[in-house]
Amino acid sequence: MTEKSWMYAVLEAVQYEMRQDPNMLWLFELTAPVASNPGLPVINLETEFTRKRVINTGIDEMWMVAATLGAGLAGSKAATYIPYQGAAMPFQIIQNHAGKLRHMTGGVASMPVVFVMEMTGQTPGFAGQHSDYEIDSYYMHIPGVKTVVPSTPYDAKGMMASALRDPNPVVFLYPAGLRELVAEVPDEQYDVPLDKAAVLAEGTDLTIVGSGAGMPEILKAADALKADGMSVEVIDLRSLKPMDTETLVASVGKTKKLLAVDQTYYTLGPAAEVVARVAENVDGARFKRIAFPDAPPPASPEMFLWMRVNADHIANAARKLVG
Amino acid sequence: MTEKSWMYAVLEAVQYEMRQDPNMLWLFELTAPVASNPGLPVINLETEFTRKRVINTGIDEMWMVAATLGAGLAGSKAATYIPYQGAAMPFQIIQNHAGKLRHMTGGVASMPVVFVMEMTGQTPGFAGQHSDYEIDSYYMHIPGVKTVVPSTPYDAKGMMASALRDPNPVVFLYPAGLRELVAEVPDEQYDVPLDKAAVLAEGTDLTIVGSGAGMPEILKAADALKADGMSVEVIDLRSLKPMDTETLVASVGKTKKLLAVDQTYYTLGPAAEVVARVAENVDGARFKRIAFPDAPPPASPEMFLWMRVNADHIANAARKLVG
Amino acid sequence: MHRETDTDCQSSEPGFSPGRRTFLKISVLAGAAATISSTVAYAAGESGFWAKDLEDEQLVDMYRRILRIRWHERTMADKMLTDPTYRGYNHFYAGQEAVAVGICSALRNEGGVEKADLVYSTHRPTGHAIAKGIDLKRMCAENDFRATGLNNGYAAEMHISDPTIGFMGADGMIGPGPVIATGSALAIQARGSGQVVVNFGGDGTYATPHFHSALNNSTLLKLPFIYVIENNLYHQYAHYSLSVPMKDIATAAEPYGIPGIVVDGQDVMQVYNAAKIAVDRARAGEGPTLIEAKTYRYYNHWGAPGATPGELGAFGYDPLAISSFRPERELRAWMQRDPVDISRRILIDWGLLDDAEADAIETEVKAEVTEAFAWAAEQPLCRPEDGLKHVFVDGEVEARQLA
Amino acid sequence: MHRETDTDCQSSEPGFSPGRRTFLKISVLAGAAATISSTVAYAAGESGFWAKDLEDEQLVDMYRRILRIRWHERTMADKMLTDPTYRGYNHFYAGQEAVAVGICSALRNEGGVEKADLVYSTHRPTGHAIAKGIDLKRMCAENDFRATGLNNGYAAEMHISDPTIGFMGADGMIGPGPVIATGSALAIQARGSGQVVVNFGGDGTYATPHFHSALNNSTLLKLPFIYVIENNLYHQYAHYSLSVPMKDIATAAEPYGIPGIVVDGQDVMQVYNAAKIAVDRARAGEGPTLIEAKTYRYYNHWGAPGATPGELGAFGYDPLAISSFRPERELRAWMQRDPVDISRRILIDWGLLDDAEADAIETEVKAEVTEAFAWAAEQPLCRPEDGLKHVFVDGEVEARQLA
Ligand SMILES: Cc1ncc(C[n+]2csc(CCOP(=O)(O)OP(=O)(O)O)c2C)c(N)n1
Ligand SMILES: Cc1ncc(C[n+]2csc(CCOP(=O)(O)OP(=O)(O)O)c2C)c(N)n1
Ligand SMILES: [Mg+2]
Ligand SMILES: [Mg+2]
Repeated sequence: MTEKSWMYAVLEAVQYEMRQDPNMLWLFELTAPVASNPGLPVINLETEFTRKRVINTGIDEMWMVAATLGAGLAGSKAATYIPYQGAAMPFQIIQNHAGKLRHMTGGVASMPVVFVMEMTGQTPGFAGQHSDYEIDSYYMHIPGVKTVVPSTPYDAKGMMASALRDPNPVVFLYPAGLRELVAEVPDEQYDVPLDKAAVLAEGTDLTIVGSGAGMPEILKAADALKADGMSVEVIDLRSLKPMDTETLVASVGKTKKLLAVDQTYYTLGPAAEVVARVAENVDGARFKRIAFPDAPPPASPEMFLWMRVNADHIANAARKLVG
Repeated sequence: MTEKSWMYAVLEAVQYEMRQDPNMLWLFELTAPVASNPGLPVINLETEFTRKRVINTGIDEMWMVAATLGAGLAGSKAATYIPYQGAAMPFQIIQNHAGKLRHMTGGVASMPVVFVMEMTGQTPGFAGQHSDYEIDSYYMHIPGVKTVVPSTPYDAKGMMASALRDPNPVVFLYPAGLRELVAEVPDEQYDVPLDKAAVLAEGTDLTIVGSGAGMPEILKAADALKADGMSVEVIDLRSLKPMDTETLVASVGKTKKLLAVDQTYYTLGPAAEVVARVAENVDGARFKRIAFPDAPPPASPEMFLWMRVNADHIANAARKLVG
Repeated sequence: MHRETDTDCQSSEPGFSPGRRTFLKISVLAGAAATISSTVAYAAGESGFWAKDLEDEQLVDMYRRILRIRWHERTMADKMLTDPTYRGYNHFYAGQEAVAVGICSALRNEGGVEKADLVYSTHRPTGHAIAKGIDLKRMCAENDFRATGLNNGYAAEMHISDPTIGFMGADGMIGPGPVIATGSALAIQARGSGQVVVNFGGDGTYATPHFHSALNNSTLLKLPFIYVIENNLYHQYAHYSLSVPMKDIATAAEPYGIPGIVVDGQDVMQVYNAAKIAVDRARAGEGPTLIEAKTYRYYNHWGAPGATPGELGAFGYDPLAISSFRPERELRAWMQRDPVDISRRILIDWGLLDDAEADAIETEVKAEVTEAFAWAAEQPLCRPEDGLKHVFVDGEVEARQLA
Repeated sequence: MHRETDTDCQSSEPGFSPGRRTFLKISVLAGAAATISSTVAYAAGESGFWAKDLEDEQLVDMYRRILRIRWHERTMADKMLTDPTYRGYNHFYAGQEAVAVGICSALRNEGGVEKADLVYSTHRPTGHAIAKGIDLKRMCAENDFRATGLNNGYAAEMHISDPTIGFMGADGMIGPGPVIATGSALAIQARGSGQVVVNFGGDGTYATPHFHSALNNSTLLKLPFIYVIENNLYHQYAHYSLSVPMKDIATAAEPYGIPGIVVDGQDVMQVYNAAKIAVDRARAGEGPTLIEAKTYRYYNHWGAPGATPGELGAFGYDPLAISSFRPERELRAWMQRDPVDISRRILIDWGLLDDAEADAIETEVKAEVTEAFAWAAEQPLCRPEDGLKHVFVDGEVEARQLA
């Protein structure tokens, strides 16, 4: 057990699997699979496994994903890291091929592949294409791929291990805003399931549900609300698809109040699915959603920071819902 | 006022706008812009407006959409008809460019463009890529484009006219399963708004909400339920984005029961947004969703027809919800 | 944009096939492919005529597979035209048989995805599948939506696949297939398993953005990848000149610095020869090859509209074809260089078969095909609830259409 | 895959620029572009040396615009390095100025999207924007996130645009820009407005699937489209040989049957000449041209890491560059053929300016740039709520972050 950055923890999981499986491939574009961490050996997949297995490509994310899929179909485990700028380029390959091939072939196609899709760090100042946080919605509607989004270094490593061991295609959403988070992470390989939400805090007055890059602000808001005397249950979805309905329903069955939070745009963000699933299963509850407005992120930090959901927005919404 | 097929009615709207605007372009791939209707002149945009303005391309839907957008940016109105097989190919162009450019340029980019996105006819036997009905979800999350899906020849013509006159990019979803519907359609050009749901039947016991290719089965189910003595309100969303919350909330405020129906997969289909919006605004209501399972459509008609939502499924769900 | 109808293949003498020895001489002198196009630098003839080295048995088997495809086509067309209870369909391949068989004859067709050479097919897959050695009965059952079909009734024609023979499957989308195929080649290169990946694609695939991606990345990484373009002059209802600015798509290989071979797609020996050159190159680690086979399909784009039961080809216009018709004379001219006739004449000419033996093979194949369709028709239909399976490796998804 | 560092441009004598007359003779004899590469068929010299026909005023203006870009760069770099309160950023263009200015000098830069020639830019846009004639003050304000900026603070550097001068905007994505640009060319062709569309793209754009799409469709439709590849040898942190299998990207034009011109991107007159040929061809309805300008950027990919205040270029390694470093000597060798020096020497050599006049222009430009940054810094910041505007032409969207 050592303090590790998210980045390092994830690459540890990848390195372990690549050592186990001499055929496994890693495809990247600009983000070299290199990480260092105080007190630990530098991980450099490119030098350790050579350019035969670690492939640096041109700017063609469609190819990266298609090639990863093709490697899987040929019986080799493969994963690719798509930088956020290219995160929608391979959409059709995942939607129409990775997501459908197993079913369309009656179970015959094998696809032990992981698509690591970086999401922007939502850094102020970069605008539109470089500050959005929207691909969670697009990828979670696709049947036949598992779409997950960890929010802690521990989950990131464990879910990467699980994803690489899963025989199904996994879209592993990777919020760039979290990659410098540091936490205690075990040195050995371990699994975190790809279909279970995590209850991060238990409470009875209100359930707050979010995912990925939204979690740090939710936890901050929960602290503020607790200080106010509110008993808040906090759930991190972790897996967007399949979504863990049971955990959500059990929680709101108890609190009768659900605040669902998205970093992406309001309309048809993951929070819509959260609210809908609970509304179908819990009678007499009250619901609220907050999210980024249905607008692209503007460059100006003044505009952007006002629009992006933060701990104050969350705490205010919670107070309105409970009060 | 004449009986017209959906296909003919839509091309009438396009023909009218192309006659008004000598710069307007139409780009197509395999579906030639030709339609005939008993008692009416054949419409053939290609011969009427020549290959200068009506462009037949190779298999490159990404180009078709990007070129349409580029024409708009250069100040020419343009529209393209993307066949369902290619409906996800241009996704990134709509998501990252058409949807963001206006905002990213501080209002400077002009985009009087329409992307007609055909959806499959959900014909049994074709499987996966040729039977799915899923792009409504992908396209409705994008900010900065209006995403609409008519369900009648009348609305199809009126919404096409509105879309072509709208200075914003419009994703006009075109369910191939409806293109042979026939109904009374005015000969002159008229507008149907791009942001209003339609209440197709009024009732007090239950609200059923759907869209596009789902509407005919919903109407059939509503008839069966009425015959049972149930008072059913039926709403056709028509516009997925912006979604007409007001109409939905007013209806469920009255009926206190909402059945939301999707042709696409359950997880994060438009029905999730419908339920979530209503749940946020109407207390004490009851909710149900039915949809295609989270599985690609299989080829076998036996499997496929059982999975696709039909009038029986809808009526059964309504009875459970009300009973 | 050139718009003349391409008639090069037709200008050769119909069905002409010189004796084995003469043939060898011609191909060595002029290059087998060079009779088709002189613009392409890398003519098959440069490397000798490899078909001569095949075992007699293999050569006869090529003929048999061509016939198997042809009779599968004709039987299917007749069923679609005459049996209203038959629900299967096909994107017919008749006319192009020599391409699939010539290519697959240069491949390893056994051992699963880890040993066999891998073939990626298109929306027009049954010819490729048969050439690769698919189980005909189970394919017929699949195309008839049967639970015991090759893919349990989930796939039907446009998605059939059988990785055990390296047939990686049909794909209903135009564009992505070749790019996915390069990924298999990448895996093969990394693990050193010595396999080769072949992607079949129509002339329609040239215009897709994916075309560049497949060629560029396979070139940069020197992958064991062969892109076979079957240029049958039309993509759906449009002549290829509407989407291709050059006469020979093979010339698109030039800037990448990889060979682009134009080959007569009606002559299975010439196709084999081109394939052999590309396969040897790929296995030697020298990288990809683009092969363009000039060919023609005898039916319309999809199904059998315009065809007559018992007759080969669809001469009636396809009612769906609004903007671009295939002229009947063009079709008839191509049929004069029929791949079945050509392969039969070569084998007779080379002294491997006599007319009676060739006829006997045809009779056998017909019976085999008839039996496959009959077997398929008796197979059980799918259980509706099974549609919830095979989304993921384990388990089922929920029946969300039910409340 | 060729991996040698491309040093062709450096082998010419540093800063060499012959007298006007000699120059003309050389270019006519050898082809201006042919000094760069002999592999490209379509050398600029074939068509004469057009820069000679420019008015003196225009020639001096080219020099002024090159300087304006250069001093915008240097001022910005210094601000980023020394002023912790400054929030703007840049993808620096220094070293490539002659490309933007040479190209835009052959274009119509007024009249809005319906009359001006249209330029599509990249993630590295400020040089193109200045060359096209953008309002420097308002651009500086935009890059500083000000409400009165060119795009009201919504765009910042990576999305600046001003359609009134035909500057269609920067684009943060690599790939789609050129394809969108062909659509503008299509609209222009259909309405007969005689404009030309230029797309700037880096060597990194070659590997995108969109590259084929842009060239193929513009060729098929004979569009007035010019694709200018600024080959600065690197895409982000990788040498272009990692994604491009040929030495000259311009050769990729060959199979389409359109001209591919390689040009010395450090010499504004040669770039102008290539642009003039392509623009004339486009306006005459003869279709697209691919121009590859060999050039180099003096700073790292983004921002000013490795740079020193007051000094041109970033010689320190970029800490973000893990896999591919730009060797310091490579950079220094390119700086010996600096586009500012070359253009200045040409004008002095041609007798249009003397040293004092050239210095005076530089002083003026510096003052203009300083003033633009100062003006920008005084502009109001954006109102948060305005972020809800401009999603659609009318109205605002709802503030969904608030309950
Ligand atoms: C992305 C995409 N766009 C459109 C289609 C519709 N489509 C199916 S087959 C076809 C033509 C293919 O032509 P070609 O590649 O020449 O193959 P051929 O049919 O001639 O064998 C088209 C356009 C598709 N399947 N996928
Ligand atoms: C689709 C996409 N993938 C990745 C990136 C990240 N990215 C930004 S600039 C760049 C390199 C571009 O190189 P080049 O085209 O040569 O232009 P240069 O930076 O040299 O001017 C990359 C990979 C991006 N912006 N878009
Ligand atoms: Mg074809
Ligand atoms: Mg570059």
